Amino acid sequence: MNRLAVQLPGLSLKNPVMPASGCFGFGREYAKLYDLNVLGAIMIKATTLEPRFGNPTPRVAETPSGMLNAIGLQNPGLEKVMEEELPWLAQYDVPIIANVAGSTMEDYVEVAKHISKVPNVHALELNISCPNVKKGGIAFGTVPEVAAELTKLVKEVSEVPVYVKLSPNVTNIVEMAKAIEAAGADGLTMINTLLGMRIDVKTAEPILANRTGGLSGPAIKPIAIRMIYEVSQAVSIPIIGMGGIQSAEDVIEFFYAGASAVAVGTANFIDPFVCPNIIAELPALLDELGFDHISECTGRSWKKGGPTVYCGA
Amino acid sequence: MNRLAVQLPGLSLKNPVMPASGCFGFGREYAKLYDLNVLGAIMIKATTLEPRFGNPTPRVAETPSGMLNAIGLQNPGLEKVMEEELPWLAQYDVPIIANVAGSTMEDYVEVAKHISKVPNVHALELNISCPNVKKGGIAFGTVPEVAAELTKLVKEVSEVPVYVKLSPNVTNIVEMAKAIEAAGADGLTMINTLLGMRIDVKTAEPILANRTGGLSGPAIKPIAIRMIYEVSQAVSIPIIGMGGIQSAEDVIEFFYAGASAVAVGTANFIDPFVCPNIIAELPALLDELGFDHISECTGRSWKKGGPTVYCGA
Amino acid sequence: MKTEKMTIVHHERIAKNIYQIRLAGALVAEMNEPGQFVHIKVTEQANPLLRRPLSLCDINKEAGECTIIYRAEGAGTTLLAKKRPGEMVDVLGPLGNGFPIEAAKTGERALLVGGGIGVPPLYELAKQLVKKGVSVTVVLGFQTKDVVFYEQKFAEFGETYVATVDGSYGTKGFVTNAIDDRAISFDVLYACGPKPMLKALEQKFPDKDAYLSLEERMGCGIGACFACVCRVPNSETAYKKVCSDGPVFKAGEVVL
Amino acid sequence: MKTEKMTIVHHERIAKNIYQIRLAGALVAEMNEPGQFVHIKVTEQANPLLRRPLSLCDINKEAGECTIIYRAEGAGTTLLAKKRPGEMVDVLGPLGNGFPIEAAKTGERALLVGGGIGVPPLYELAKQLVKKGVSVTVVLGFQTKDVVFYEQKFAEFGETYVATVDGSYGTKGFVTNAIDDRAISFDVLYACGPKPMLKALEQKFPDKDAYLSLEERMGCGIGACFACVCRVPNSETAYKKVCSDGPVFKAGEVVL
Ligand SMILES: Cc1cc2nc3c(=O)[nH]c(=O)nc-3n(C[C@H](O)[C@H](O)[C@H](O)COP(=O)(O)OP(=O)(O)OC[C@H]3O[C@@H](n4cnc5c(N)ncnc54)[C@H](O)[C@@H]3O)c2cc1C
Ligand SMILES: Cc1cc2nc3c(=O)[nH]c(=O)nc-3n(C[C@H](O)[C@H](O)[C@H](O)COP(=O)(O)OP(=O)(O)OC[C@H]3O[C@@H](n4cnc5c(N)ncnc54)[C@H](O)[C@@H]3O)c2cc1C
Ligand SMILES: Cc1cc2nc3c(=O)[nH]c(=O)nc-3n(C[C@H](O)[C@H](O)[C@H](O)COP(=O)(O)O)c2cc1C
Ligand SMILES: Cc1cc2nc3c(=O)[nH]c(=O)nc-3n(C[C@H](O)[C@H](O)[C@H](O)COP(=O)(O)O)c2cc1C
Ligand code: FES
Ligand code: FES
Repeated sequence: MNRLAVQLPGLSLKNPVMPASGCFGFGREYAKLYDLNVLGAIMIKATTLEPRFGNPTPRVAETPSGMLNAIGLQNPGLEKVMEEELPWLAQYDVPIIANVAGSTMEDYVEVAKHISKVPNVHALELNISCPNVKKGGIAFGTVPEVAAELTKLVKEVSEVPVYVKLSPNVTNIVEMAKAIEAAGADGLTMINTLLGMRIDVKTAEPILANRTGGLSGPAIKPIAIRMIYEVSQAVSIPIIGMGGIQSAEDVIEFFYAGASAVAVGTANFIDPFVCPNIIAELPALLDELGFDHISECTGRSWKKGGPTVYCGA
Repeated sequence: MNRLAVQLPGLSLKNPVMPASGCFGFGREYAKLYDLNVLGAIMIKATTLEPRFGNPTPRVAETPSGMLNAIGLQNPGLEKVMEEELPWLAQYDVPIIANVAGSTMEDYVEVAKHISKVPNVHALELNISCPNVKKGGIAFGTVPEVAAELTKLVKEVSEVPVYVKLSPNVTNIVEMAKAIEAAGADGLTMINTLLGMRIDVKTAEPILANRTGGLSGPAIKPIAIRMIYEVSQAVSIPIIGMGGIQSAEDVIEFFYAGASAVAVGTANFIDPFVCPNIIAELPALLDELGFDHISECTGRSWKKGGPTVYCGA
Repeated sequence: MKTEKMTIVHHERIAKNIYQIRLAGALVAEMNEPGQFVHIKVTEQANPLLRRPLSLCDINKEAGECTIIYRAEGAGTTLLAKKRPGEMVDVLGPLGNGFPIEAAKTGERALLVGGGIGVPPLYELAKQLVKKGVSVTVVLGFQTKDVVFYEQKFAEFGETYVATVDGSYGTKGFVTNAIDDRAISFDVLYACGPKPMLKALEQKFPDKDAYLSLEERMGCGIGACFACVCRVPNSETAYKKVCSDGPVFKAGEVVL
Repeated sequence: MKTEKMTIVHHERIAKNIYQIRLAGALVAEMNEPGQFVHIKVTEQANPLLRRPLSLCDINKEAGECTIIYRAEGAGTTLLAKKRPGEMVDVLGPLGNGFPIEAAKTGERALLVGGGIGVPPLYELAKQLVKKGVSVTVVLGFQTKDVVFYEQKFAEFGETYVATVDGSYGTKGFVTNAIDDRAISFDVLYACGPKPMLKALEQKFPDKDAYLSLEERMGCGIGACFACVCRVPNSETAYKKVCSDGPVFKAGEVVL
């Protein structure tokens, strides 16, 4: 038995750890450092219909235990991603989750229709929550009805299961999740970044050229855990959790909260080997905690009546 | 000229630095460490109509560059605060901002009516955003109409200016701020804590007995800065800023974002002398940055056409 | 009570994950009561953010030094364990109210019971009691042999018994088993350790004069944040703060 | 390109807030091009979170050591400055594409222009050019006298001029003033420094073969995060990444 193997809609994962969208490009750089075949899946950089340059620089700023980014969805566009990036990734036996973004519903539908036909794309991840694009982005991810409609439209055209990525910048994340589930989403991924800002003390100017940006990294982990804890108890579709994961222990914490798989974002920048390292460490941690299989951990912080958890203390 | 003196509705502050509510009790403990007269003001612990014990322990948990708390508004109740705590604080020449909380509108009104009569209470701070109290707390701070109505009712009975403390756990902080301004608030304080959670990897149990808690400390600073930046451009009442402040530089960053004064919360636990230290360091920092008076810094990150800022690089 | 950057003069691993650190500084002059603690910041960075409460294990006024024993387990204590002599740590203290020496009269017998990392404060306590002429019996409980420490040091003050949960050293079982085995008699009980141990002692000796040191997660450590409260019997709202009213309470004073 | 915990073998302050650090490790075997950089994590904690990009200043293959010179200013570099010989730092590298030595032929003249913390990578460059038989002239610009460093070290390779903005040392003004003063002639220009300096040089010598090293805030440092892009002339969407396509670009290749 593979203790780390996880089955999710469209995704048969050898392990539940994957790099998060936007933090791994299309895999080429990390492929120089290690064999991508060790990964459970890869969430590629957001793809839009047309190529985008994104925001002016500086695009990143450091914050306490976190970072802000305002990349602005830079990507080579649907055509190039389909012609160059995805075929290159096909050399690896790793399912690809294509992160889809756009400024209008039609954009999303168009990208989803085409990219979901590529054989190594096993699922879509709708990026309705990127706080960096002024037009549309924010609204899709913060109004339940709009998110639901988008989900429905994309589901109609997609040839693979559709995961919707939730924005944490909302009053009621459970309401969002339920609306999206009702609209037919196959899974949720959460959380995207929190909207933040830093100002240079010397110049009084925002450090990011875009002024505001998305906060990621360990700083946001407690917020991600809380939201997954709430949402996983309210929906029955699986959750791929993310937000500040740096270690195998963090992965277990996300599972306990209610995740069925996880993505690692910012931590790739700090330790490019973080994904393979976590994957290698998980079995020993499962032993220590007394689990046979990682999926036993899902939702354990709120599931009643399960077997007593081993307590090391 | 006092370079740090700041005038706000009801508050004539010798400097703009004050301990944040809940992080300083009623001042007695810190009074053993330094002379409270150095402080710009003191925001006392939330006061409710009746005494409250609060939540079971553990009530705090550490997170990356932050902490969660779920104190649950423990306090001795209006009567004791008025009879014991405020008279004791009257020995200091420091204006008190009374943090008011409750489970119903009537609670708030009742507390506000009485506590605003105490001579050393120069302003009220309505805690509509504490995420720990299940009944009411969340709704007051997340529904603009409800927050506005509460503000109006409290304004009717309060003998001193009313500041409303915004919750960051909302989709649209500007909408909240505008509704509260329109309802007659004299100022805003922001931000309260973000709702978060941590789970113990060994036991799979949430670390906080209350399960979720409020995230504070440096981790939330970029979120506070962003929200103050947005709100200060949309309202014309002053903002007392807070969220992760640890240093004089942080204070300036909050001013640049749009704050007219600041409060220091969690940092008091790490360095009990942090408030007097920051106050002592501010004049030299103003010199270095080329400002005569700290209020020149307010909103500088978005105000156009001001004098060019000196750049040290 | 104040803050000071104290200098590490000695730092040593004395059992598995258990470290003994000796700190020098002016703060030592203020340290008097066994059972008091200090609140230590192990880094100047924002992470790990909070101070860590650790008990005074030995106070050496002449040398201007104090000793602390701690288990390196989480983020803060693991960082602390890496510090070398000559480096500084930021100490806030001394904090709280310790064990009352006056509760045991000269010539009386005191039983000191410690569990795991609850053992350290009993050392200064034993020292002060013996100095006063109180006769001391010590029972120490640990998980397993690897983490046993200070048995010999306590033996210098009085009879010392050890229990380990897994039986790998001393009596197999809990401190209560070790006490039963010997039928130890005493006038005053002092104890520090995990809550289940304190509860068991409170139930076992309902009529004795007993002083229990509690542990609770802390924010400020000085009484301002209400993080560390415990309930007072027969009241809905009454409370005590472990950090400033405790950590030592008379048995029955608070709800365990 | 890989990660390694390299050992600090030497660490020294060489001017106001300017430090020189020498690191030993197997990674040195992979370091070849002047102008390449490493990405350094100065703490195992989550704060400061990101790595810091710092240029290779000297590569000593025989000793298995490399030297870096940096200004201690922000959170990360201030922490780095506190590290002592014997301690380790986590290094990712070598990264990026450096200055092309082959652009200058044996016997030709190269002008090396550095500004502030853009000076360090020119040292390894000068070394390699001189070794190849290229004659080297060096112009270094600093804010003020206190932060001038490595003038003598460069003087070993060729004529070296210094400019300070406040005139407290060398020519008063910018590197361009120093160049004007001497009417320096050259075949190939190599420069590293703040963007305004690079722009001034690009405008001043539009027809020269020039190579400019850029700075940009970085996330990953390896080309994956799109943090560090710059625009390519005459295109709406074309871009280059400073970390993996640069940091050295031929003048005109990217929009400064
Ligand atoms: C009054 C008092 C005296 C103590 N004396 C000692 C002593 O002498 N020796 C010793 O080894 N330990 C002692 N402890 C326990 C010690 O404080 C914790 O083991 C330590 O804080 C854990 O920190 P960490 O970095 O290892 O763990 P982390 O898991 O990184 O800690 C995270 C947070 O939880 C808190 N925390 C975790 N465990 C505990 C705990 N058991 N009690 C209180 N807070 C906790 C930490 O202080 C920190 O805020 C004492 C606790 C108290 C309250
Ligand atoms: C390719 C390259 C080579 C460099 N080589 C050197 C060198 O040899 N010596 C040297 O002293 N400096 C060099 N720098 C600049 C150096 O990276 C920054 O000075 C340093 O990162 C600042 O870190 P800090 O901790 O002092 O500042 P902080 O203000 O704490 O930094 C916060 C964040 O901003 C980033 N940042 C701040 N300033 C800069 C900057 N000027 N350039 C890029 N990122 C910045 C940091 O990397 C960090 O992510 C180089 C930069 C680049 C891009
Ligand atoms: C530099 C950067 C770029 C990102 N780009 C995308 C993106 O294109 N699409 C997307 O859905 N999320 C994007 N994200 C968000 C991450 O996928 C992830 O949800 C978030 O960073 C939280 O995880 P982390 O804390 O592990 O980074 C980006 C994050 C970062 C830091
Ligand atoms: C332990 C603790 C208790 C708090 N209690 C209150 C409270 O009673 N009323 C209130 O309005 N805010 C309360 N807060 C929120 C703070 O006043 C402040 O808004 C928040 O912590 C952000 O600031 P900081 O990051 O500087 O702590 C509390 C925060 C902490 C950490
Ligand atoms: S720890 Fe703050 S009151 Fe005890
Ligand atoms: S720093 Fe990530 S692409 Fe250059």
